Amino acid sequence: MSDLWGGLSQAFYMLVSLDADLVEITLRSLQVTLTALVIASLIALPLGALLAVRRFRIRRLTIAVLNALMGLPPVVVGLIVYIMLSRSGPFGVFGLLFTPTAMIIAQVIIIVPLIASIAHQALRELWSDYHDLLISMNTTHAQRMKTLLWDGRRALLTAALAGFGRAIGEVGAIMVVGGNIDHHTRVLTTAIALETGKGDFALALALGFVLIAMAIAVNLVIHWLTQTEKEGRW
Amino acid sequence: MSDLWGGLSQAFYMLVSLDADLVEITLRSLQVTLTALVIASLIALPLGALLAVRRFRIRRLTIAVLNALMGLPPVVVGLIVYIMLSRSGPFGVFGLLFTPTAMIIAQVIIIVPLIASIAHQALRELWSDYHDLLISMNTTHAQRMKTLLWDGRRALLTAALAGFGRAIGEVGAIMVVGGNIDHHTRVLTTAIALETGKGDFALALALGFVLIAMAIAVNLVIHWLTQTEKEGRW
Amino acid sequence: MSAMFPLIVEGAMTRRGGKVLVGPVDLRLEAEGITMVIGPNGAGKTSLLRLLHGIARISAGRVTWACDEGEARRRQAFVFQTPVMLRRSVRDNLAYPLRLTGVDRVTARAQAEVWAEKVGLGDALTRPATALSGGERQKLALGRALIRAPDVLFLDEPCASLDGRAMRDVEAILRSAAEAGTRLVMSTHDMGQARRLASEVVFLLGGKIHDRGPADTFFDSPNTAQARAFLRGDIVE
Amino acid sequence: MSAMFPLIVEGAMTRRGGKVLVGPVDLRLEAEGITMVIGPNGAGKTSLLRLLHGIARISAGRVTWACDEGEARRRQAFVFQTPVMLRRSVRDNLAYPLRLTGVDRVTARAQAEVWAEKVGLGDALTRPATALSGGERQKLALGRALIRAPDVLFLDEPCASLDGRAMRDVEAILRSAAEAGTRLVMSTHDMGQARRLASEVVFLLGGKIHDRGPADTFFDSPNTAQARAFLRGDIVE
Amino acid sequence: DEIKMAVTTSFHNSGLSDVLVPAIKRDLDLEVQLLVVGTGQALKLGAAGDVDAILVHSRKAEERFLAAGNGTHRREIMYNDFVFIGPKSDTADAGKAASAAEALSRIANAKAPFVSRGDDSGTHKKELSLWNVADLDPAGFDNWYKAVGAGMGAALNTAAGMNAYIMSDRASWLNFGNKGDLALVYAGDPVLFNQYAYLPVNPDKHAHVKHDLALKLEGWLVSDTAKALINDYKINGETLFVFNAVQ
Ligand SMILES: Nc1ncnc2c1ncn2[C@@H]1O[C@H](COP(=O)(O)OP(=O)(O)OP(=O)(O)O)[C@@H](O)[C@H]1O
Ligand SMILES: Nc1ncnc2c1ncn2[C@@H]1O[C@H](COP(=O)(O)OP(=O)(O)OP(=O)(O)O)[C@@H](O)[C@H]1O
Ligand SMILES: [Mg+2]
Ligand SMILES: [Mg+2]
Ligand SMILES: O=S(=O)([O-])[O-]
Repeated sequence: MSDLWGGLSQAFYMLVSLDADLVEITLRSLQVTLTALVIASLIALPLGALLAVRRFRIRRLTIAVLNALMGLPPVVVGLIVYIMLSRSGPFGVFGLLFTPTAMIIAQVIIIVPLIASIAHQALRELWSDYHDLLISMNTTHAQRMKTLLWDGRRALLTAALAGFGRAIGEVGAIMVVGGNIDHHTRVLTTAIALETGKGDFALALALGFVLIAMAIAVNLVIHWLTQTEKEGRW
Repeated sequence: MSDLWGGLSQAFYMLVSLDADLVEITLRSLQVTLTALVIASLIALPLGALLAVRRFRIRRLTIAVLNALMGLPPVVVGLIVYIMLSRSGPFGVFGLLFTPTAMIIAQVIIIVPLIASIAHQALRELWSDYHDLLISMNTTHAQRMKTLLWDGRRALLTAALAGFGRAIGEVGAIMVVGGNIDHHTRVLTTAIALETGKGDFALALALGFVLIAMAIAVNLVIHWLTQTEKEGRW
Repeated sequence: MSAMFPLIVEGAMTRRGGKVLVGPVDLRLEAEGITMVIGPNGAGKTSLLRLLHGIARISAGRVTWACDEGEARRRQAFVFQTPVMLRRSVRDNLAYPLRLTGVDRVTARAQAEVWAEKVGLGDALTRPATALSGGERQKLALGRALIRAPDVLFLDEPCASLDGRAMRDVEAILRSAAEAGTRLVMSTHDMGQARRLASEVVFLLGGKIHDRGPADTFFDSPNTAQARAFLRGDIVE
Repeated sequence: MSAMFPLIVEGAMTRRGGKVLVGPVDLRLEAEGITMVIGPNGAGKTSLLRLLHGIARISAGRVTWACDEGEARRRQAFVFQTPVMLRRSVRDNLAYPLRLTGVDRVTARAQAEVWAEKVGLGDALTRPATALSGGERQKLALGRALIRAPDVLFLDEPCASLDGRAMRDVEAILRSAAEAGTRLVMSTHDMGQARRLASEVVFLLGGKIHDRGPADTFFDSPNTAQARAFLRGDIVE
Repeated sequence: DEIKMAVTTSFHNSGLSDVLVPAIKRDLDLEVQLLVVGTGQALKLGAAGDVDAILVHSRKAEERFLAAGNGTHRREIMYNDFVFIGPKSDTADAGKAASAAEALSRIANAKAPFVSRGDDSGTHKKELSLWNVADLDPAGFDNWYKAVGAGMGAALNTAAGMNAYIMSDRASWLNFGNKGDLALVYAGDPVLFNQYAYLPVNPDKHAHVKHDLALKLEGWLVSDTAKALINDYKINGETLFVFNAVQ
């Protein structure tokens, strides 16, 4: 138990003293995850909308696979990305392994299915509202998707936030592809794993609390900015 | 790249030959995760419904926190559960550390926020449909929640499946609290991490593919059983 | 059962996003009769009914029943302008209010079948309610509101999508309910229906009660120029 | 622009979950006039309109326009029995169909304001459409359907929730649209309205066309006992 | 019966545990449950009483562990040695060095990529002490020195991915599957000696620990059976561990 209190006070102390290492890895965490989030959203949100509006044949299969891929084991993603980016792999020439870029790639792969799944579920309801009208107006698929994405933007925020949470807390994949190299690819979660291995649980927890506090702060700011929970729904 | 093909063929081979070790850890994975899923659903689904129907004061904060907790770093959860269950921790006397029970506890903590968040989002739409009617009928809070949970059961399935995916692919927490003890607490993901550490990528990937295949199979079976994507929505 | 009436409304008002939907309203409703709320689109009929029923947040003033509030709430029912269909079968929709009060499933279903017959949905029992046609939905909503035999029933344009026959049947049901002591407060755009059913009229304009009186007087010699214009289907200023 | 008519319907049918909603229907619609689809609740009016408009899946038979299908689809509009409100402002709802065809935002908004005025929503422009009253929604849906000046307009009980004045205005709009060459196909339960507007009547019963003819003939001397009973508001067997 | 023992990643990755554990089961009817963790974490688990014994290779840390009263005693079991792994081409010519410290100097001079465990493990501490001998301070190194903060396997994976030098224990290296273009470039300096020790957790501090079983296991670990198994454990014909317990 003392580790728990030790962790809390250490977290507090590091935060108020703006510990340089902490600031560095926190900013790197944010940079990697936000970049991954933007890229993943650009892929996943339209994909969710597409699945909502299109009745193609393998739609149900796609959805089930997407749901299953929400559970992609990060280590496996890490391994596959590692193999692809390693010098003997197909994309080895770009020298991306053990760079933040590699971590972004892995995170994108991990959160795309999650964001797309949640987005699809949110947009499915909206689509069942809009279905008749939009079909009647002879809209193109692109127009339907655009309309859903725009009018459903509040719900999509939840999807994106879920993706953010997943990515910022992820360690298995980015450990493999980033390598947790000090001052280079070390982020909050890999630092936590490292301190855990060292047996310095208090420091690991302190970093964990910082991570959680940051995730809560991001969520609160976004909820507050967009007033998601206000009555008028858009 | 050869590791990738090696992994695929090894996965195939282990599957058809029903490799005893593979069967054992796969079943343990399923047992731990399904138990965690049931417990987490029993907590999270009513919680999601409660957040949908109740306008208590800190509701918005609760939702933001829940969203943030979706990103609870597994290692941190693992550490906290470890500290609680450790012999020197408050629940040490139960001797739960390094048992499947400990792994279940950790997974429950990790997936409750995820399931509750997705459930809340799904039920919010339903509640905005039902709001006037249920208020008019002078229903109790419990009745409202029950109605939402029942009539929204299809959408809740997606929430539960997301939780399943998250739990089955999780490694950071169960590694810390389960200890990855052979024949005892070793599951698919911890085995993957182990093989990765040994540099046996082909075997690690093979296990990963088995895991993914299982997740997809579970999803397909459930989609098919419940016909989630059929037209009549319930 | 204690007396619910008179219902006394004092300066009550509903505001939403800065806009006053209806009010301030002062009104006193006695135990008997059918009150018909009429007025142009957007006048606030729906808002007034919701205010009286207690499902709109009251921004100012008071709505007071003679009995205590919990009891008053239990003894009312409401038929919405756009009926809400539970994602269940027609039978389960009808049985739902009974199940809420603890009636066992078998009894509730039997009752549901009786009411399905009464509102003309006898052959739709097992169909999903969300697949009903517009008129069928209104019938379902009506049956679901009446099944608990409420003492006060609010109806918001309950016959807007009904065919001639169904309208006649529903009017008969409503009339006999009123005769059996159910207090009805309803809105309609069908002046023929208003004349046939109303014992008293509340004429709304711009969210305020513009005129009010016994039905005969109101329809035969309206007090205000606006009411006259409204009844003629003219511009109401 | 090529000719859309005649519209030829041969043995067309809509089935949903095993139940025949409407059909088989054989019908030929010519270029001129206002066709009024009437019939009891659940007769299949909505289903027939959707079938003709092409948004119901056709389970059997054919619906053929004289022009090619893509063009036909572009030149139609539909006002639903329960209007669908986009989660946007009234103005953006009205502008939406124009924006779809590539009209720039400024022009589309200006047009939207013109139509808001015409349907009587001039002072609701910036309000969220989902907060409109029942009647206001119908007005919005009507404006949104007319703003692209469709050649064929389907209306499913468009005046069910309108007040007397609004109904008169809408009927005037519809009549002038018909005079300007827009082909109207609509359903209603208001036989007064049917008489005022219809040039031709299609009487549906149990999903089938039971009777059909010029409006005058149909209303003055219906061919079948069922049509007579329906017009009287009696039980239709 | 069962007993929980925390071991370091390098011990487990060597593959020796797969030989010893079944033998113990057979001989003692004792199931040894291995917790494979970092050195620090292993000591931590012992201190908290969550395991019954630990097997690590970090002498100073072990002595601190004993000094704090967390263990009853320290029993040396066996040793292996650390080796330097690097690109097959050995760009820094570390293989030509006369000592381990010189090998490191050569790498530093060439600024060839070097992966350090960076996790305070026994291996990491040994590496740091060698830099010290070479009169170099890793804190001042620039980009070529990568402190990865990971277990032996993960660090080897990273080195393989970067084609970098790395210090590993011989056993982990030989048993490692993802060798890439790496090869053993330097070994043999006596200073690379790597002693593994067994430490039963102190039952005075944690009454529930299975101290008698831990002693029983210790007895087996220093037995002739264990001696034979350890000395005979080979990969590709190479001996990995040398039994050196005082019997
Ligand atoms: N949630 C809301 N937010 C803002 N304005 C609203 C909201 N609900 C209704 N209104 C507006 O309040 C006014 C009164 O609405 P109400 O629904 O009471 O009218 P009504 O008399 O029932 O009309 P109708 O005959 O069309 O049903 C309308 O102008 C409507 O647009
Ligand atoms: N999706 C559906 N699945 C099954 N049955 C349906 C579905 N939609 C409509 N129906 C049924 O088909 C019949 C015809 O419906 P339709 O909506 O066309 O009737 P309508 O003539 O428009 O009635 P109303 O006057 O009440 O609007 C009704 O009995 C209705 O319950
Ligand atoms: Mg209304
Ligand atoms: Mg209809
Ligand atoms: O034994 S290690 O912890 O150095 O891998």
